[in-house]
Amino acid sequence: MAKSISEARADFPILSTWINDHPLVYLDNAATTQKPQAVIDALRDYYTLVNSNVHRGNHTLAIRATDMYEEARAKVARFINAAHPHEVIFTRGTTESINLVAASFGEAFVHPGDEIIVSQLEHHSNFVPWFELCRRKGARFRVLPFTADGELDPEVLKGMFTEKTRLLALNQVSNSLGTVNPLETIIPLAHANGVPVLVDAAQSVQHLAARDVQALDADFYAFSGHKMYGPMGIGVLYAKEYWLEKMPPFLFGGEMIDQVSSVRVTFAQPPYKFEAGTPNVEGAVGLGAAVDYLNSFDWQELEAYEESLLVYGIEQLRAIPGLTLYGNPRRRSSILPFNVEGIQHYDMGILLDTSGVAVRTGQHCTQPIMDALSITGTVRASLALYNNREDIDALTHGIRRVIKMLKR
Amino acid sequence: MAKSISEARADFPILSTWINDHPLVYLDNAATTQKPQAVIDALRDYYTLVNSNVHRGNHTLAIRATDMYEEARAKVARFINAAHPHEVIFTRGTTESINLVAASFGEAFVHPGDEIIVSQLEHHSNFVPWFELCRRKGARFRVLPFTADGELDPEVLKGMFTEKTRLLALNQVSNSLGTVNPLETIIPLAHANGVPVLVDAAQSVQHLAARDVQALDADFYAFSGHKMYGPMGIGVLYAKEYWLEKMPPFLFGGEMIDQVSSVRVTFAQPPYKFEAGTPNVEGAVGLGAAVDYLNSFDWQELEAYEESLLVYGIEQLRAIPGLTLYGNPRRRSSILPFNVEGIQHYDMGILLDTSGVAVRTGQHCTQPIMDALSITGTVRASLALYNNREDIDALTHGIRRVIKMLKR
Amino acid sequence: MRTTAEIAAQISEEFSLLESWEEKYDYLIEKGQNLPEMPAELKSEEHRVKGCQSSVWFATECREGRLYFQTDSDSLIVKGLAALLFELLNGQPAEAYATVDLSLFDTLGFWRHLSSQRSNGLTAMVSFLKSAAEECAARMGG
Amino acid sequence: MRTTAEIAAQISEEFSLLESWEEKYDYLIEKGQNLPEMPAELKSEEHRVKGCQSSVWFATECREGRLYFQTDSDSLIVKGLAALLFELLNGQPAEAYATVDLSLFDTLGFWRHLSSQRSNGLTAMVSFLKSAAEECAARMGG
Ligand SMILES: Cc1ncc(COP(=O)(O)O)c(C=O)c1O
Ligand SMILES: Cc1ncc(COP(=O)(O)O)c(C=O)c1O
Repeated sequence: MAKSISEARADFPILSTWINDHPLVYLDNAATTQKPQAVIDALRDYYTLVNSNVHRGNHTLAIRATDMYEEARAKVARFINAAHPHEVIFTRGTTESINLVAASFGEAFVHPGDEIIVSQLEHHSNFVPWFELCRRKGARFRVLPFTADGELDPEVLKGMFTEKTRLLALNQVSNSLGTVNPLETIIPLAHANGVPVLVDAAQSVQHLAARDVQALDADFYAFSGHKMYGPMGIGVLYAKEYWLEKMPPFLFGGEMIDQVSSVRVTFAQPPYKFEAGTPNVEGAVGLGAAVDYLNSFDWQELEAYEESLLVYGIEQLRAIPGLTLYGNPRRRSSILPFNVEGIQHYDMGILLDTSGVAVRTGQHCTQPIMDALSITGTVRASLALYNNREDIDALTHGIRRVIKMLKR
Repeated sequence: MAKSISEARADFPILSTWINDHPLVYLDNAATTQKPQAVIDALRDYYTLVNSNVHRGNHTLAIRATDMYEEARAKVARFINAAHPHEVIFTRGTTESINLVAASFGEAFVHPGDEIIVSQLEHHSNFVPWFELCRRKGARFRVLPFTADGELDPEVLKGMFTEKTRLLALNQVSNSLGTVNPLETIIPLAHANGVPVLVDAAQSVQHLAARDVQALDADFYAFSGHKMYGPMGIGVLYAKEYWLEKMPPFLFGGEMIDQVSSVRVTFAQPPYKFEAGTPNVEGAVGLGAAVDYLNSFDWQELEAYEESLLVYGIEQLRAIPGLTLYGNPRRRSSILPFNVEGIQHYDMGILLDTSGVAVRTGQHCTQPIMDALSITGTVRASLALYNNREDIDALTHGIRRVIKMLKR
Repeated sequence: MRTTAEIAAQISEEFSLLESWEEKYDYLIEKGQNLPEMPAELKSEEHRVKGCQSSVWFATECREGRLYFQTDSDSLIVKGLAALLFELLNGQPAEAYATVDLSLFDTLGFWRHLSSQRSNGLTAMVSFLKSAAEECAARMGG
Repeated sequence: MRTTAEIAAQISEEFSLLESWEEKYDYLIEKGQNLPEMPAELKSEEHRVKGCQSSVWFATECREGRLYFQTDSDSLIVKGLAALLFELLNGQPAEAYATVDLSLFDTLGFWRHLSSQRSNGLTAMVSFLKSAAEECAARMGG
C-alpha cells in the first residue's frame, strides 16, 4: 500500500525548526529540497556499517559498498525506466551532467559551423555550457525564444532546425517560471530533423510521473539528487547507450581506466568510462534511499496533490492586489514566481523571512528570462510534496503584511 | 589539551563491526578512511537543522548554510595554511581537482611542443589527465622514473627540465609504495627552472604535518575528503591566487556566472569561478568536521604514532619468510605493499578477508609502478590513526595462516 | 563633527528602543527614505556596487581629505543600510573609513542577512567606500 | 553425460559437508589443482578474460555442438572457480551454457566475493564461455 502524502511532512525533521520565532515555512524547494529521515539514516548507516571504497576491493566491506553503489544505480535506472543500468552515470549534479555532455558529446560531434539550439527558458547551467562549447568550436549558438505566456512554441522551433543542428537542449520544467515544456511534441520533432535532445530534468524528475526516458525518447536526461529529497553532491546523467559508446571520456583517472603505460591509455566501458576517481558512494546510497522514499507514494496521487496545491497557490496569490504572477503556461509545475508592485523582490524575501517564510529572490540563474521580461528578478515560492495549504496561507499572509509595512 | 591518539579508535563506530566472525581489522585506509562519529553527526545535524542551497538565498537557512560552507572553506584554508580562503576550491575529490588543473591551466598555458613532467610513482589520476592533455595539445609527456628503492631522484629530474617544461606533477606520498617525496628539494628545483608544481596530496594531507602549502611553495595541492576521515564526494584543490586569476573556468553554470546574455557571458571571481552548480555543502561541512577532528590531536604526536606503527609493521612483515616488501625509501608513510612468494596477491586478499582483515590487492591504479617492478600487483595494507599493533598482529597472523593453507 | 564611534553609539541606542523585527526594519527603511536624493545621472554602472543582489549606487567626492558621498538603491532595505553608512561616514576624514568599527550592524541584527552572502550587501558596500577613501587619502599624501 | 543440474547438485553437496571458510577454500583450491594442465602457448592475450583482477585463460573448442575448454589462472582461488565451471560445463551441449543455473555459487559463499565486482571474476568468466558457446551453437545451426 502506498503511503498517503498527508503523512509526508512528519518524515522531514527540519520542518519542525523555528525561524525568527515562527515555524519554518520552507518554500525554496526549487533551490534544494529537505531530506526525509530515511535518507539521513541511510547516510549514517552507510558510514556506520559499510563504508569502503568500491569496485577494486575484494574484502567484505568493499564488496558490500560496491553492491550498494550498483544497487543505487539500478534503482535510479528503474526510476527513470532506463533500458540499462549502465546508461545511468553518477555525477555531482545537473550542472556537471550537462557539462559532461557539452565536453564529451561536444568534442566528438560539434564542429565549426555546426549549430546548437537552447531554449530561452534555461537555467544558466543549461545555457552557458552550450554557449561556451559554441565559442570554443566556432559553432553557432541559437536561442529558441519563449512566448508571452512563458512557453516554447514548437512551430518556431521547427523553423530553427537546419542540417547543421547538432543538439537541442531544454528543460522539462523551467525553474524560473514553472512551465512544463511539451517534450512529447518537441522530442519527436527534433528526432524527425535528426537532432538529439538533452533534457534538463532538475525541476521535473521529483514532481512529474513523465520521467520515463524511453517513453520520452530523450537522448540525455540530467538531474540532481539534492532537489529530489536526496543528498547534495550527487546527480545523474542518463544517456542512451548509443551515445555513451561513441562519446570520449570526460575526466581521467581511477575507475575509468583500463590500461595505462607512458605511451598508451585505454578506457573502461560505460558507465565507468565516465566516472573518474572515487565515486560518491554515500551520495549514491542516499539518492537510492530518496528514490525508495518517492516510490513509497502513489505517483498519481503525488502529482495530483502537488497540482492542486499549486492551483491553490496561484489563486491565493492572484487575490493579492498589485501582485504579478509571471508566466501563464498551459501547464505549470511547483513554481510560483511573482513581484508586488513597488516592492523590490529582495526586500520581499528578507521581510518574509522575518516571519519564517523561506523563498528565493533574484534572477534564479536565469538572466535571459529576466531580461526578456524586463525585470531585475522575482520572488519565487516553490513547492515540494511536504508543503500544504497552511504554507501557502503563511506565504500570502506574509506578503500582505509586507505590503502593509512598506506601503504606508 | 590535545586528545590522545589511543582514544581515537572509540570514535569510529564502524571499527566495532564483525566480519566473517572476526572483528574488523581495517587496513584499507589508502583507499578510503573510516569516519569518526563527529563527522557522521555533522552530516545529520546539517540536514536536520540547516540544509539549504547557498549563496544567493536571503532566508535564514540559506544564510546559515552559506556561513557553514564558507566556514568549512576557511577551516581547510587554515589546515593547509593557504594565504587566502579563496585559494581553496571545493571539488569532488583529488581526481577532479587534478582534472580541473589539466583542463584549465592546460587550456591557458600548454601549447604544442611544450612539455609536462610527471613522476612514474603517480596514481592514474595524476598520470592520465596529463597524458591526455599532452595528446590533445600536441605536447610532450615525460615521465620521471623512480629508483630501485622506489624514490624520485632530484638529480635526474634536474636534467629533464627544459625551456618548454610547463608543469611538474607528482605526489607527496605514493599510494602504492608509501614513498614520501622530498618536496622541499623538488619544488625549489622546479621553481628555479620556472616550472610550477602540482602536488597530489591524497595520501599525505591526513598523515603529515608538512601540508603547509606556503612553506612547501606548492602551486597546486589536491586532496580528497574521504581519505582524511571526511565524507565522500568532496575534495579540495588549493591553487595560488596568481594561477586562479589567470586560469579560465572549468565547468559552467550556477554560481560561477556573473552576467549572461545570448551574446556575452562573464564569470565570477575565484573560488566561485571554479565551483559550477550547487556545491556539495553537506560534504564541505563534513570535511570541516574532519579537519576539526584531526586538529583535536597533537600533530607531532600523531605523526610519531603513525610512524612507529609503520615501523612495527615493517618489522613484523619482514619477519615472514618469503615475503617481499616493496620499495625501500628513506622515508615512508602509512603504506605497506608486499607479496608472498608463490601466492597471488588476489588470493592473499580474499583469504585475509576470511579472518576479518581488510586489505587491497592489485595494481592500486598505479600500473606504471607495477610494470616497472615487473609484477601484476601487490597486497597493500595501509594505516590510519585508529590502527594499532593488534591490527598489525592480526595482519601478520593472517598472512602466516594463508601461507600455511596454500603451501602444503 | 562627531566621530564614527559616537555616531555608531547613537544609532545603536536608537535601534535598541525598538522591540520587534518589524519595528527595526521600519525604522531602517525610514532612514533610507530620509537620505538626500541622488540625481538619476549619477546612478551609472560605474557607481554601482558589484555583487549586490539589488542595485546600490555610491557617488563619492574627495574634498580636503574628507570623503563625501551620495547613495541610493532600488531596495528599501539596502537603501536603509546605505543610509546608516551615510550617517556614519559621510564627510568623515578618509582615514576614518579604514578603521570604522562595523560591529554596530551586529547589534542591529541585519548584519547576518546582509554580510554573510558572498560579495553581497554590506561587505560589498563598505569595501567600495573603503577603496574610494584610500584613493582620497592617497591624494592628500601625494 | 550428466546434466549441469546434476553436477551442480553434487558440487553443492560436497561443499555442504565442509564447515569452515578455510575448509571450503581449501577444497576449492584442490579442485583447481586437479584441473588438466593448460599448455603455456594457449595462455595468450586472446584467451585471457578481460576485467579479472587476476589473469584467467580459457581456450575453447567446439566439436559437434559441444563446447570443450581448457583453463588456468595465476590465482589459486580463481583457478578453483574455473575448475568448478569446468566440472559443470566442459563438454556440455552449447545450449546448456546459455541456461546454466549459477545459483550453485551462492550456496558456496564465494559468489559474493567474485561476482559483485564489476566485470571481475565469475561473471566475466561465464560470459566469456557463453559467447564461445553461442558461436558454437550458431555454427551448428548455420
Ligand atoms: C595518490 C593518489 N592520488 C589520487 C587518488 C584519487 O583520489 P580520488 O579517487 O579520491 O579522486 C588517490 C586515491 O585513490 C591516490 O591515492
Ligand atoms: C532547471 C535547472 N537546471 C539546472 C540546475 C542546476 O542544478 P545543480 O545546481 O544541482 O547542478 C538547476 C538548479 O538550480 C535547475 O533548476
